[in-house]
Amino acid sequence: MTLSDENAANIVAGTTQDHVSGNDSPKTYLDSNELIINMGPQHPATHGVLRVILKLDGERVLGTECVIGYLHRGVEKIAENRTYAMFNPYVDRMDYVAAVSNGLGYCEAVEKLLNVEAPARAKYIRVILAELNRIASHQLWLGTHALDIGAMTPLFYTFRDREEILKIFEKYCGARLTTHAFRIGGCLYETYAGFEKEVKNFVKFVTPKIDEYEALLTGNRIWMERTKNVGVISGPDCIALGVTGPVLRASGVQWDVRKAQPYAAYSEFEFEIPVGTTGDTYDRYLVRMSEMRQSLRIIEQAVNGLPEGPIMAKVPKVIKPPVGEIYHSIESPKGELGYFIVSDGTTQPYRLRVRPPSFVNLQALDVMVRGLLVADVVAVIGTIDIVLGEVDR
Amino acid sequence: MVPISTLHYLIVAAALFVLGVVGVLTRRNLVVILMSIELILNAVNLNLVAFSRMWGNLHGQVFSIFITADAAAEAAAGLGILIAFFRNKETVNVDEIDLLKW
Amino acid sequence: MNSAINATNATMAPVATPYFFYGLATLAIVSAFLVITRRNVVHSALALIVTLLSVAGLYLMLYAPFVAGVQIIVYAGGVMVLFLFVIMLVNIDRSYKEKRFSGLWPIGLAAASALFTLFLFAFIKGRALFPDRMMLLPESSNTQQIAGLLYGDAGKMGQYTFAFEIASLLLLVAILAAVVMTKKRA
Amino acid sequence: MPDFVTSYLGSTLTPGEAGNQFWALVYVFVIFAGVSLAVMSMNWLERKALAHFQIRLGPMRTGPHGLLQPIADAIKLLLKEDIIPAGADRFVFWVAPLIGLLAAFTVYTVIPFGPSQAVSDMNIGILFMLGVSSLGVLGVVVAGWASNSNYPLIGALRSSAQMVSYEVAMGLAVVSAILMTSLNETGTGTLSMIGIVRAQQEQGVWFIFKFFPLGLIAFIVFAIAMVAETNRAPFDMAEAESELTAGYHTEYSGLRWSLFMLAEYAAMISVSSIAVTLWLGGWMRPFSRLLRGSAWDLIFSLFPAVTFMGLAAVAFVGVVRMPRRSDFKVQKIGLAVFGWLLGFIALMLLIIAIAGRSNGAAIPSTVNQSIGYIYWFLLKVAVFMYLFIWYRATWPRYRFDQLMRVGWKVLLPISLTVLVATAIVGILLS
Amino acid sequence: MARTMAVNYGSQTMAEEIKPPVLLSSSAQKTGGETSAAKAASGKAATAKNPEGPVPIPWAAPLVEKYRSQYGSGLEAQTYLGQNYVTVDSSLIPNFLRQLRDDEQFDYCVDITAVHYPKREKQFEVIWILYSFARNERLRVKVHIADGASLPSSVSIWSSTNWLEREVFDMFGIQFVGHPNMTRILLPEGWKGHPLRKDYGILQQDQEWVQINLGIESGQ
Repeated sequence: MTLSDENAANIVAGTTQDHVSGNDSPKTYLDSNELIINMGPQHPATHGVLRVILKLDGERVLGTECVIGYLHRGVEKIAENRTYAMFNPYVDRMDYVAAVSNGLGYCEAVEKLLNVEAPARAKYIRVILAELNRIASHQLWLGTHALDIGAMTPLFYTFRDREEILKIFEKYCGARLTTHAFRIGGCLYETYAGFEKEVKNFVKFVTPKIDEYEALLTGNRIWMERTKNVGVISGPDCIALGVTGPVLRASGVQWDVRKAQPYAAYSEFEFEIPVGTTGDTYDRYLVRMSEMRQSLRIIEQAVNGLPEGPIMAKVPKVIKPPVGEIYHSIESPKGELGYFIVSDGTTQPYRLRVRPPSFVNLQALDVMVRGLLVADVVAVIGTIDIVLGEVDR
Repeated sequence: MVPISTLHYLIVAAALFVLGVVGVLTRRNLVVILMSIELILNAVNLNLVAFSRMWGNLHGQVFSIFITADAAAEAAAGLGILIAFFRNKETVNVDEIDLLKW
Repeated sequence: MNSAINATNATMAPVATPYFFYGLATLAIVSAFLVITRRNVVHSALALIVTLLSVAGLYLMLYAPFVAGVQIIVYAGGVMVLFLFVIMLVNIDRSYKEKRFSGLWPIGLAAASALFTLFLFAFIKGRALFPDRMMLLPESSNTQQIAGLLYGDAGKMGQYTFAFEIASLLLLVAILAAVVMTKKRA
Repeated sequence: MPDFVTSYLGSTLTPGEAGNQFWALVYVFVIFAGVSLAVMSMNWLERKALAHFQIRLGPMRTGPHGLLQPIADAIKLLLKEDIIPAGADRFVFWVAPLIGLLAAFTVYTVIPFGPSQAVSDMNIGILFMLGVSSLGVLGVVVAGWASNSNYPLIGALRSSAQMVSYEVAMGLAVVSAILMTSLNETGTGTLSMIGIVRAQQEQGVWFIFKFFPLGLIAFIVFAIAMVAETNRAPFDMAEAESELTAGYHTEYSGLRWSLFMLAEYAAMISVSSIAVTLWLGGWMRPFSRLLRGSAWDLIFSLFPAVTFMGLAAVAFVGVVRMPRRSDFKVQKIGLAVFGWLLGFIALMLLIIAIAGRSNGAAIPSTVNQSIGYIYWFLLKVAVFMYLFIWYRATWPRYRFDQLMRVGWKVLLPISLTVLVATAIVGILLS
Repeated sequence: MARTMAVNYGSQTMAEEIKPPVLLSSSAQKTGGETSAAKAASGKAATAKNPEGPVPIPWAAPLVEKYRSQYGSGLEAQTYLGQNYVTVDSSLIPNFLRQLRDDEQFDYCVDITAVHYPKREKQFEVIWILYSFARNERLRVKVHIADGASLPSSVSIWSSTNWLEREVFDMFGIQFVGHPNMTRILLPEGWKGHPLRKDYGILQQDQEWVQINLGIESGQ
């Protein structure tokens, strides 16, 4: 569906009738011509500056077109003009609700290119922080998703508990959101005094809280009616569309980069990959809820087994990876986050490509919302869990 | 002041009736014509209730309830026809609804 | 006849009945006039609502509270909402540009005036036919008595029970008709 | 004092029935002021309660614990620019909120706060209430149309479709309660609001417990339908900001918008009053059959005073718990004054409750009784108001098609079944 | 000629090839256009000394053997740091990718991206990053194409490539023939140039925008 300028102008004005539908006879809108409605970029439920153009038959969605790029900052171009270390903070600005994961992926990719390995303790710290961040990201997702569907209260509960995670981040590295927690070769900061205790306390604190969220939503009839069989996508469809992360797992594909191609210290921990069956919005919700629990499990193991030792590998002061290229991907809260780095042997990446999970997952929106009602679009946008900073980069 | 008698009500009802008739005969918009019919039915209702008061029994009121039910049915069916017309002819103008088929 | 009214006034003392009557009657007729003259259909509908409510007021003055209640619920709350719905569904923009009245409006107006003259003539000539009296109707048991007529009382079938059932059938048919006619053709 | 003032105090008729125009006018003014005040305090209460549900504090700055927030809001709304969109139908745009407001307030004429504490007791009371409250739909439709904008129009059509659909289930639930009033010696029921409560009094049971579980089911159907009828969560399509349409009052601002809100809250109170009257025994105190005797009467007549004492205590606790800082001084004083005011009311109620016991006392016992009636009625309504807030904090929003489905395919059959069952059980028992 | 280059693209050639900064700065001097990218790159080039590191080694696997026998010299398989990639001739593209999906179970196209080497004759290297769930294995497919040349779209093979190809077009200007909607995705419709090309100057773009939209000489 392409839009002419005239159509676009109409869309901005609100609604318009689509006369491209192939009906020869002039018909009125009562007779269900296609209606084009614009959602966003200024819309409370599009989680930022996503603009979705909906093609409707009455209330039913015939098709969508996403217009993205409102938050495009040219991260990949910036990377070509910064040294490896200088670019590290920039990745935090992509998926800003899961900055730790972004940094983890980037640092590991460069380490791989440099052929160095972070020390065990650094890997454990990385795992702890990344999993904490996964919980924080899922909590933020849950709050906003529930708010989209009309449940106000979970938002406040999740933000209260996410605050505890941010406090740990703040104590660890001084920042709450864009943490810049890791460095190439390990971690810059040693854990602060009482870190382990605080993380353990957090695990104890948040476990009943997750049950609390579930008490509000899981068995709630309205919640079930709004999410069950809404936005269904099958496993093969997910794979064809490149959808990863909880969305893929909710469709019954048990695949997680942490298990399939373990990075950091994930091979040392026991955890399960929760999968759904039907691939609807409710399953995605359940998968994310149990993912939070699995993350807590990993955190507990990591904190209990946190090894002593250095936290920084031997990395030259000026990072100059040898000529070559590397693709490295991790399981971010949204899905597979990959970095493809081409080095020409200088201090700056010759080419740095980010494989953003949100961007690829958002493609599935069209498949998911076809045939649903307009109100479901909001629920489906929420359930894909996109962050526009990552979609647009 | 003159006490209000049945005749007063009858005159009001007659005025409403005639206004309804004028609406049906002169307006072109089908919606307004249907509304004018409601006016006529109301005038009749008013007559019936006034007579009911005059004779001191409730038969008139019962009849007015029947007419109200009838008016509701008429409105539902009439507006259904109107929507069907509008869907096919894109008009609610009675002057343009003059074909036996479309 | 005066005595009948006075007898009514003795038990229940409505405030200045004639003023209320004239007020409501004027309101009803003026808004009925607006119904048939307004170019904008929504304005017509609003005016019709005012007419219906004033007529409901007149029913109350005639000691027919149940009919007044039915008038408010069915007409103002139901039928008029339906009308407004339909007006909003059909595009009324065109009606602004069109002529309001049909080409035959002088004939229609003349016929209607003749009718009104006939009515007045009948009223004046037949004054004697309408006995100038007001019977006192029991207001407090109005609903019960209507129910007696409609549904029967003390095990007996009411006078209008059969008619009532027919009316409900009529409504059912109307509902079906409306649904069938407005349904999209597949 | 003139006779028309005092005669009512001892009478068992409503001012409307007795033709007492003075007291009827007094009631009209009291109800108008009272409902406006109730809406304002409801506004405050909703924000505070919702905030505490959501581990927030809610308004805290305007007055002690934000008590002056509704006043500040009212001033803000009055001073806001009154925008009429270009291309809007100015007259209809102007008149639409008034229709809603009129419908919401007219209903109060027949609400019985006590056996004689109502403007009038209409023979067709409940019919009148349902009819007039259904006029509110007109205000909604017309507001959406007059805004000359697509979203309000769609929102208005949705809201009104919702209100009209739920009216059906609501009406049928009401009919099953009315049917219960006819279960007496004469076999005639009543549509009068006061008559309905009297019937519960005579049968010695609130209709919610009548023919268990029929009365309860009818009550639940009504309780669901009334939430939908007032466009409140989880049926608040009008406020579904995260969805396509923001509702019929999208284009309204300032005073006009506040009139819609006033109408919405007034409608909430009035439908709660219907529920209380029909199923929860109206002004009757709980256990009026079980716990009888003058001792129990005394205890229950102390309830109003105790309630106000409790409120005063809460206020004083609030004063004590405020930080000991100089910048809280004004707030402390304000809250203390508020507490003393509540305490004073409590004292007055206590005096009336004690002194109004005997018939020969300076205060007629009817005053004492009417305070009891009004107190119990308002307490029951307040429970419903709290439920409205609770719903909003707990539940997600229904989708529009689901909402219609619930109305037509769930509530309507249930209420029809309950109606038929009530009739059959009633015939079998009589 | 082109084919041999592609085939010979090995360790040594790569080390030589990847010195775009030198070329860039010289070309920049030639044209007189000073792009910030070129400037930065030339500054870097002075100190750039290729550090020693692992080099790609030929990758021998049944998969490679199978397709080498089919396509012969049009296919070169290598592995670097344990990551395998296959460089193929652009003429093989839709068929080879389809075979990878259908016969080798590479059912998930992770990413498509490109790298710009302005010095080379075939300036662009387009890379498909594939993953096979069944084999738990990643594979990169590389193609070299010249500026202005186009590639067949692989949307019919993996629907995930829809937006990814659009992004490559947006950033590099590489057309994918047969794509349902080959338009810009991240940048606005009227954008000039393709930003991730090495010769794309941010400063120029910026100044042009300022001159057109604000009517001033320079935004700097």
